[in-house]
Amino acid sequence: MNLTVKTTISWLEKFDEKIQVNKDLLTDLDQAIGDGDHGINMSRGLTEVMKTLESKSFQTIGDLIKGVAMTLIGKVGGASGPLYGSAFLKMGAKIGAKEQLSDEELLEALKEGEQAIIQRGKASVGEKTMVDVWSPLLEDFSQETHINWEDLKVAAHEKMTGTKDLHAKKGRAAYLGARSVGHIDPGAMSSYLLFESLAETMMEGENNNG
Amino acid sequence: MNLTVKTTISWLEKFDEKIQVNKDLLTDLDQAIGDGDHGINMSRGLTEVMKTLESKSFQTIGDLIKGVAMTLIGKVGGASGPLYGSAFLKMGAKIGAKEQLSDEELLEALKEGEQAIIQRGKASVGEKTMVDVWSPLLEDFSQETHINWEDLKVAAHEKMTGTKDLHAKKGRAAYLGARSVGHIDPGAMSSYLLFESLAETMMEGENNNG
Amino acid sequence: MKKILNDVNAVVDEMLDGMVAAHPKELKRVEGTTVVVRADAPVKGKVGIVSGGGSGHEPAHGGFVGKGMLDGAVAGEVFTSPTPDQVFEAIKAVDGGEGVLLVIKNYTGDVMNFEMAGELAEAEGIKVKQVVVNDDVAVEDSSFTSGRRGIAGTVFVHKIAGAMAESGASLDEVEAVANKVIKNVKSMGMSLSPCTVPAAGKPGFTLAENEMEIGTGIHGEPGVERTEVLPASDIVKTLFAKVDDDLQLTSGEEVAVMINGLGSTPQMELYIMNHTLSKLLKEKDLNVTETIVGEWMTSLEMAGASISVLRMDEQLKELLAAPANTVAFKR
Amino acid sequence: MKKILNDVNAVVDEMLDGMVAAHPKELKRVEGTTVVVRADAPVKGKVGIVSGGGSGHEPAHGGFVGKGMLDGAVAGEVFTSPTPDQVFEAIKAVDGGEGVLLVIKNYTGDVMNFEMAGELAEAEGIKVKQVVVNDDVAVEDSSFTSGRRGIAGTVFVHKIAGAMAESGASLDEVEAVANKVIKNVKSMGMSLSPCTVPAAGKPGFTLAENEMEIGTGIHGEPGVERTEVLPASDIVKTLFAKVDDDLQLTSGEEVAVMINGLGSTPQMELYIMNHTLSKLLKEKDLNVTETIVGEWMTSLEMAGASISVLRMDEQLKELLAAPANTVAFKR
Ligand SMILES: Nc1ncnc2c1ncn2[C@@H]1O[C@H](COP(=O)(O)OP(=O)(O)O)[C@@H](O)[C@H]1O
Ligand SMILES: Nc1ncnc2c1ncn2[C@@H]1O[C@H](COP(=O)(O)OP(=O)(O)O)[C@@H](O)[C@H]1O
Ligand SMILES: [Mg+2]
Ligand SMILES: [Mg+2]
Ligand SMILES: [Mg+2]
Ligand SMILES: [Mg+2]
Repeated sequence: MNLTVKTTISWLEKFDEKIQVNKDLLTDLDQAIGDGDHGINMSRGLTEVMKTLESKSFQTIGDLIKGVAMTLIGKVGGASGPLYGSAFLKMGAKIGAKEQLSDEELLEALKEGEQAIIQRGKASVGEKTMVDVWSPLLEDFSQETHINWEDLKVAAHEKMTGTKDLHAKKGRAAYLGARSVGHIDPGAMSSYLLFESLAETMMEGENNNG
Repeated sequence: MNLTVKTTISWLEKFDEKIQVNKDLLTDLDQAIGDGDHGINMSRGLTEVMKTLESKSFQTIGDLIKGVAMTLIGKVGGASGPLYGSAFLKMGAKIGAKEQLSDEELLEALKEGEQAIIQRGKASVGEKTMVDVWSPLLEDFSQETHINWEDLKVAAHEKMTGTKDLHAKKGRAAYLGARSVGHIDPGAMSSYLLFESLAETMMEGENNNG
Repeated sequence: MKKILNDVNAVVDEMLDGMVAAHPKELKRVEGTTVVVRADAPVKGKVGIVSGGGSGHEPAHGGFVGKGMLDGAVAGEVFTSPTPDQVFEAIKAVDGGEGVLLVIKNYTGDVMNFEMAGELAEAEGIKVKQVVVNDDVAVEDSSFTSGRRGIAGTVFVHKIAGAMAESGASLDEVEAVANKVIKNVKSMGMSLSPCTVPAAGKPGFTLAENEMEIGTGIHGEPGVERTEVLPASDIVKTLFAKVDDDLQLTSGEEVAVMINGLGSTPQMELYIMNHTLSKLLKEKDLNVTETIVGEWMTSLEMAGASISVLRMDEQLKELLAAPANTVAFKR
Repeated sequence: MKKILNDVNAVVDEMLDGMVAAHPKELKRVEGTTVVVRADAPVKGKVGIVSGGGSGHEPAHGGFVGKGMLDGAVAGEVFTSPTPDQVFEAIKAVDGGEGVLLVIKNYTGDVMNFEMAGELAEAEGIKVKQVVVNDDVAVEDSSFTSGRRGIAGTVFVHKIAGAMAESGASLDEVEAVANKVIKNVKSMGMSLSPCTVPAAGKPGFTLAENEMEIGTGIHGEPGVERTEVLPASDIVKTLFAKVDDDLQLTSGEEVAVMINGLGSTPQMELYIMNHTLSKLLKEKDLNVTETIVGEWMTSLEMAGASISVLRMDEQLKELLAAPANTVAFKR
């Protein structure tokens, strides 16, 4: 199924829902190895994204995603604000005036987003950040022309839980040194929710369209 | 039995012991309706009194009691320091160069102490302070030439517990208004210990001397 | 009890030592005492001002020693009035020949101990006057009891009497302006949690998770009323209503206000209180000449705050704005 | 959670409102933002200095806005870096034509958000430089990680860079002296109890009644080691040893020190810490030019404290002693 403006909105709505439901979980994860605000930050940001989507209408996926980026940059703060914000900004720029995206085009856009996160945050794979969901996940699917969304969801979940065993080198958890091991990275969890939302949206779309 | 320099010292030693044993109780009572330092204040003061008694020798009861007064004034602080200090100061002045005190003379000296407390603190009977032990107790025994110390001890205990039902008008407990009712006044408790120590010292002396 | 300390019986001594070590240009300690005085004390030809009380209210009182405020501060044990001999040492150390004003907070112990010290000083030929601060409207004002407590409003007395003394005024004049402040300043506080006197080792009272106490004293004395935890705006309205009730402020008047944290209340919360307080004052058409927010008269690590309002006139405005250079209060 | 507040989502807005209402002569708020600037901003011909970060560290950073320190402070949500647009607003509001220095505490979020703001400002033709404070020696200094955190030592950067800017220095000169301070200031903290972010509603970590944490960050980030509660003297020795290890102080050197309370630690305990610290410094034959004790960079109502040591030279001495007139820090 191609991604459209409408399904992009569904994706973001689902992401918002999941963030709100998991707000306390994200906060708990961040309390364990950070400063305990990741749930609050993401919840505030997505609430604002929903307001943006309600108050404006977007003709192209690129504009929509850029609008989301600006809201995230302006409302989330912390480390995750600039990271998600930059990711969406670059994704939006890549997508441009398109009204539909094939799986391949979507993967390319997501890859742009991943690069933006790495550029902004300077973290590499294995440093226990959201990068440990984005990079290996997109790597796994980089050759696909048709994504099996169930597989992607499962893979994203694996990457997310995989951060548990890592020793943090970037972000606040790095200050904990070895004590960071044994906890899932909160940003990895919110990134998982992002990909899970996307996968579920795409699967619903496929089911509806037969 | 007449009070001598030696029995006065025994009295003070016993008082010190009781204060140290009841330090937490006094503090608890003061926490309920005051600021929670009465046990600490009295404990510090009596520890210093014991040091004074060790480091100096006194020829007369008056000098001894005055020495105690100066230590209390200089070491207790709070409301109880000036009150007990003034009481002992005036008692010492009244006793003067005597080396022995009959029960009558002792009662007279204690009466001076009571007057000093009232003069310094301006509290009357019924205002839930140490005055509610000193005044009615000395009044009860004012006609005696030979004190029954067991009776005095029992009477002092009664006066002390009697402060429980009073509504405080002086001291920190007064700020509590009606909420002060139901708690024994800490200064009444320490005053009871003072009289109890005196009574027990006198009874022991009587037993030893046949 | 969790505290950063060594020996519960040495807290006052070590605190004073650490304080004088930190501020050698500003403060010195009278040797062998619990008294700190201005490094340049006694100031010849100036009325001296001595205040103090139990410790545990820091920065009061040592933090207010310096040019334009106090000449000396006497520290008692935690929450326990200092003894007369210590107060007497302070009086002697700051007397510059023009006499000494004692600023006493109205607690039976403080009044008695400072009074006795005054008697000792007068016996040695030092002119001494005393003023007794009783700004806490939480407590009933009755001549049948010991009356109202002195709390954060005392800092206004220190500041204004200090400026008056610095201007070269006589002991009578300094006393008069101190009494003017006392008459015109009213305060009331509340607490969300108790504090622990080190030597006691346990909190002075307990409050349930949903309870607060209105009218708590600065020594952990229980307050006058216990309620559920109210929103900041209601807390401020409650405290201000009592203060205003007493001051009877009228439209167009000028006031200075203080929001004083009791120890562990973050500045964030104090400013949130002012968010409401400044509106209330505006609604009443009062002119705020100065708003002082911070921790001035604390109660160890108690959570809570008090509000003080001082009715101003031209003289008080000038004196409050006059320079002060103390460790904790600079102007 | 017991706090004096109205709406957990409005704490920053109400705080800023209450702050500006309290200090209208000193501060103004850039309308519609979480930025407070000097009442006279922008100061023509002077380099502007902007700092900020998450809220909950009061008096940092708004309390340091004023002549001789910061020109503007940006407040994020509690413990959350402010967003680039807010920082950009601050830059625009304080730029007096000579450019703006951003003083950033080294946290990934702060660095990224301030950096993005700097990019926005440069795109509009405003000269912007940034310095990143990383004084916390509790954290390993490694180029493979995000490096050390910025904590209380930041206040020295504010004060000294602020004095330099006030003197009319250029943006490069102000940047240079800020970096000199950063290179020479090291800090380390500890905590006895956690703090609660209002919107989170529960403490950031838990400590048993007999536990303390060494190396805790100012956002309630867990520290580097948990021990039983140590006496004040051992706490100070532990913290100072780590700081000294890094600074490698040698006999005869001059230092300025700061003992910073994290929120609910009474001043009494901070001075008790200095009782030991001043002795350690003397034993090492170090000359203390200034000791600053109080709450400067807090962590809401956390109990605990940090020690900062700044190696001095003539320039730093002069700039640290220069006048400053901010709400929280006056010289
Ligand atoms: N340098 C970085 N690169 C990529 N992701 C990072 C980096 N630093 C932090 N993160 C991510 O951000 C998350 C924390 O976000 P959040 O709690 O909102 O911000 P903050 O750490 O400023 O409080 C971490 O769990 C991690 O996934
Ligand atoms: N005006 C007074 N007259 C007589 N006794 C008083 C007066 N005020 C207080 N007291 C006594 O002092 C006791 C409290 O002593 P303490 O706790 O040591 O001092 P403080 O009240 O200053 O903390 C009270 O329980 C009461 O018995
Ligand atoms: Mg976080
Ligand atoms: Mg008491
Ligand atoms: Mg007391
Ligand atoms: Mg954060």
